[in-house]
Amino acid sequence: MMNELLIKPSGVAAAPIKSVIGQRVFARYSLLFVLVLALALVPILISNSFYIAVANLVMINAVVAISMTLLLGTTGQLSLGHAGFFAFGAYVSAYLGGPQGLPTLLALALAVLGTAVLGWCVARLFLRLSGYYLAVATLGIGMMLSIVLRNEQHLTGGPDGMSVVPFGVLGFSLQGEMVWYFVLLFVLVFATVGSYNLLRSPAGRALRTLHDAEIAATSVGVDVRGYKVRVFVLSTALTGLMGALYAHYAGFITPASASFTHSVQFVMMAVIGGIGSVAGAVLGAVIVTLLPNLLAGAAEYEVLVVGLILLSTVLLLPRGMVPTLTAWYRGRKGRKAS
Amino acid sequence: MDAAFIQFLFAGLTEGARYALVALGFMLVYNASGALNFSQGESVMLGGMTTAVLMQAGIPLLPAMAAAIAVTLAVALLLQKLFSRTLERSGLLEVIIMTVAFGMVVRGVVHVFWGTQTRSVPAFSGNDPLMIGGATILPQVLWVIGITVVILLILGWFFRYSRAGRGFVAASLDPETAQLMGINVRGVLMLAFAFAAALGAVGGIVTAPITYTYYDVGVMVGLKAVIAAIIGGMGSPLGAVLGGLLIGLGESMTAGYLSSAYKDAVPFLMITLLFLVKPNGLLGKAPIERV
Amino acid sequence: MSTHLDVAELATDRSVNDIVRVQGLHKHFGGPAVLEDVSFSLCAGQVHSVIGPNGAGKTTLLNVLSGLYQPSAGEVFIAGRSLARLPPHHLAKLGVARTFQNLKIARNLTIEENVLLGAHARARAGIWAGIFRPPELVRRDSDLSVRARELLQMVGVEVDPQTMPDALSYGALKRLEIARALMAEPRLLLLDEPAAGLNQRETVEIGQLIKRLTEHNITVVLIEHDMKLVMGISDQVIVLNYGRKIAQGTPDFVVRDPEVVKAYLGTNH
Amino acid sequence: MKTVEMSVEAINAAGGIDGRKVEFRGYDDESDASRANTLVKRLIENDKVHVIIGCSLTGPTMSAIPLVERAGIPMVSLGAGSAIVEPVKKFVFKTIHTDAMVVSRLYDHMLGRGIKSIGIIAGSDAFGRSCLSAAQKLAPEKGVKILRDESYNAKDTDMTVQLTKLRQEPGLQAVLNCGFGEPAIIATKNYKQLGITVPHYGTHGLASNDFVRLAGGAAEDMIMANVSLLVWDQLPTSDPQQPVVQAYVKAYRAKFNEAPSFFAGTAHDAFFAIREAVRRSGSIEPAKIRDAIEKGNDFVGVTGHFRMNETDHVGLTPDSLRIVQVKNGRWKLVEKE
Repeated sequence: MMNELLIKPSGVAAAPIKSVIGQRVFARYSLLFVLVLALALVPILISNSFYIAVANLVMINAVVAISMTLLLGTTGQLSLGHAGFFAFGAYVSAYLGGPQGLPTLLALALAVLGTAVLGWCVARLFLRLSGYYLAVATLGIGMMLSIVLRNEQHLTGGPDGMSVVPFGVLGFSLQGEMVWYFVLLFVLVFATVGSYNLLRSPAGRALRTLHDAEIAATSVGVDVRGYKVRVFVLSTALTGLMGALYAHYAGFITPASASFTHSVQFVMMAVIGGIGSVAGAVLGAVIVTLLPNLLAGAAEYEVLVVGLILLSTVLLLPRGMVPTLTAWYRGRKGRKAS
Repeated sequence: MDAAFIQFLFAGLTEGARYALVALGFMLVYNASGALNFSQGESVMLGGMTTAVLMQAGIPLLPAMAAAIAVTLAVALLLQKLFSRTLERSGLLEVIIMTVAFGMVVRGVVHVFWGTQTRSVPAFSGNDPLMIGGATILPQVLWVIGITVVILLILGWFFRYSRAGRGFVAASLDPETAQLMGINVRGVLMLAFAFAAALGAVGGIVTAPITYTYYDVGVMVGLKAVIAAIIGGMGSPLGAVLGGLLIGLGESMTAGYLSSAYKDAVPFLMITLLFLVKPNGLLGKAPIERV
Repeated sequence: MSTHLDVAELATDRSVNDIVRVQGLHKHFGGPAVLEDVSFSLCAGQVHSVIGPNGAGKTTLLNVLSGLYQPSAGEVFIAGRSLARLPPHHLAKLGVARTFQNLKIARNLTIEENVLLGAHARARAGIWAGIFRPPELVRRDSDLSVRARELLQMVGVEVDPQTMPDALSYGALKRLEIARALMAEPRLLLLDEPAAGLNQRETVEIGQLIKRLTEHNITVVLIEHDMKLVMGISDQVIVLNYGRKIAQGTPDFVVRDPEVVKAYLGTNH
Repeated sequence: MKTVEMSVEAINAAGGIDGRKVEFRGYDDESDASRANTLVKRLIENDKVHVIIGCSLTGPTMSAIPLVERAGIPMVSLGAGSAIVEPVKKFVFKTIHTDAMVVSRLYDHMLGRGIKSIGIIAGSDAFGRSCLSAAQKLAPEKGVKILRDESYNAKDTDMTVQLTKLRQEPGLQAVLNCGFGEPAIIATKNYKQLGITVPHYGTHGLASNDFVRLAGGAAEDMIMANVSLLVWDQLPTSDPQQPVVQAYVKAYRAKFNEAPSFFAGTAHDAFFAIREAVRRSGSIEPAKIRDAIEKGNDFVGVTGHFRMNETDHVGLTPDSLRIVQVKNGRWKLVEKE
């Protein structure tokens, strides 16, 4: 109605706009397709299964980093307790699949559900807090979880940790780095495409607005609190899923997985690569996961090096690596064109 | 009061004093900038570690202390530069991350140069316990409590009566007006960082004979102190002290009468419960929401 | 598309003539009252300006009308619906859209996305839909994006919509906000100082734009300091002074009101 | 790690094991279980090692066990926890007494002195928990009564509260400290500070020279069970371990100019066990090394006399633990009671 009334519809202008969008989408997906194909070939080309193991860790961390990006990069909520949710998913799945003898697929599903419910409770209780308060509240939740994990020995094996049964689907047990590589690659691709879609969807626009224009969002009908709760639950559930997968993959978990340091690592992954950028989260996960392995011979430098990288990212590339590089690349292309 | 209770009380006060000193540091920086310095706990570590290292090299207590405070101050002033820059260019979120990273760098440097081993600082006046109400107390505990009280009195006097202190309060209440009135707001932030660092360093030094010191001693203290500051109502000096003492006492009483295994959960449980009933802390004021 | 049709029907239905009804509105923030016993009705499809000296409570009134503030006392009806205990984000569903005096633009969204945000209520904005991106969402979103570009052209923002809003001038950002509000297809549009910071030519253009909106049954509530603009395009003017309504009527009528001259124009001369 | 490096150098200098040079890859797991898990993967898959020494703590060892079992690489752990070898895992060995042995030895010493009712203060970390549960399991067998157990966390700085509660227990005759590191030192200090007079027992986790130095006078009179390494100069010449220990300490001192910790001693024995196994089997195939470690290993190490078999992957007995006591800031061997 308004279309016709307010201005004359410019049919000529409308058509090219659509096709431009179509082209761009195609270009993006084809790039992704090539990338996935290349990644799928990696284990065939590399026979050293230690590298595959590192790749698996990277992928697990990358998905958690993406879940962090969904939170931090959209609504700007900082969680310093994501390791708690990771460990919660891990332990629930380990406990239900191990001592309780549930099928691991069911255990995994319940673990994700449980983490989502926990995330929902935390969100309902604390999301009205903003800034530091949310960070400290999540920190508190994470800390308490890790203390409980350490002390409830009969459930969690205490500080020694507990071993976890291998993941089985339809009588087929997932074991070996190679099998896990493909499982995790699938999860990573799904998470990447899903969050990429989400971020540029109407819901994603609403979420990203909450970072610095909450009131504008409210005025156009965005249920600010509802979206914050939903994205928090989504993020925690995804983290819980990765925790559960990690537990079955590694075959062993300890309360250290819920530690504050681990939470900070997740934040770092999301920040170094670029707050709000899915590709940045993946890059951040790669860096943060590989560093300790590169420094394995000189572990005493690790805290320093990791700290320096994070510090210089925040100071020198405040938007993170990927967005800064993209902007630089675009700028160069722009200059060349003109 | 039975002897055990007094014993728990002193244990709680000693821990609480340390949390309170660091919480004050959080609060000073928050008041001057509206942002939190998550590496505040490292000043405790730096103070204690530097003193311990210097004393092991044969330097007497007082010069070692002075040098330790100087080192901590120097690090804090460097941090302040980065802090202001991040706050101006980016935002609160980036400041949190920057200070966490800065803390890692400080820990990392200490780790590389001084290693991970535990170090000790000798007690100021011997290790022979005193008997108080049937409880046995180390003289160092009295030093900790005494020095904390003295520091609090000095701070109280400074903010209430000295010119610089009043300027500080004015600037934290209303930075723009204060600037118009000729108060150097940047200087105020520097002062806040200096005070915060000195408080942490002193806290680290006086408690080192009791708690020992090692490269990551500051992490837990920092986390608990930020909780203390929030419990007290961020921005209120009295609240920070109160929060620190409450956490210290809460921990020791929980260990004494409930479960020592769950003692560490106390501050986190306290803050979670507090957030549910009084999100602005005990002595904090609710911000007025304006569009 | 159902809301779209509803709006169209309601807007042509002349029985709902008073789109806004305010009764005995009080608002205070713990201190002295910012608004005191304000009552008025606004006729649909007209431009209504709210004027008054600084601190008269104009923006507070706008915040109450857009549901961001709850009244301390009194009632507000929009299209016959009371706003009491209505969450602020529901106002958009009633057809209320607004702009802000000190811009509220999402800096991490592109210009186009900022405008698209206005259509939040009409878009498929569920989280799951966002993740799985069904073809229907894609189709609807690309329709919306065509519309967003048209609106940008209409308000005169003529840079690449894919760029970030940082690139825009202050005046262009103001117009971007108007485009965002129009994207919501409102029947009540609240504009908070749209001409502030604009040059002479831009102000005239904005005036023409606002006037054109009423031709399509959009009711405009305008807060503005530019008297020439207000007098030129308003059908009705409400004058506030120290939180009280001191006059309401046509521009000509209001200007002649002695109390208005004393309280408002008098202080200016 | 230094010990292993030293032994590797010595062996290679002497022409290797049967002419095979030993290559060594060492990583620091920072006592973190998931880190250990990755590093062990790296050792197995990337560095293609034939045998692994470590990890030095129970938690990290436990996290690595599924990996070595799957890969069939023998691992000789230096972790104290009983869980490592109970139940026996095919490829997992260790060259350090289990905490159960240490506790059992201490219980014997207590009973010898007429102590039947004790209190325990334990760290909430893996070491403390494992030690505590061993103590709880053994108590009824030995006829010792645990009146109360208290715990402390890794970053705790004050244990007077926990110790006060132990002191209040009527009939308390001794306190066993199941912990290591800073908190255990603080607990020891607090113990003296509170003026608790009943004997204070510690496990091998505390038996190091650093501990005595850091605890200052507070460690005086504390009784522990530990390997002979600490009192290497006090061993009687009749003792079969005496020459082994002396040779090791002297070599270590000469190289690093410091006294070896008991951890270093266990690493020495682990290396020795592997060296012997390779020599006897004449093979570097992991499976063969494993079999050789399990069968026929019978040697006197720094830690004790090892005799491993199918059901015992430690091969030590409590006998090789010495009761030592801190006297005038030095470790003193307590004669057999």
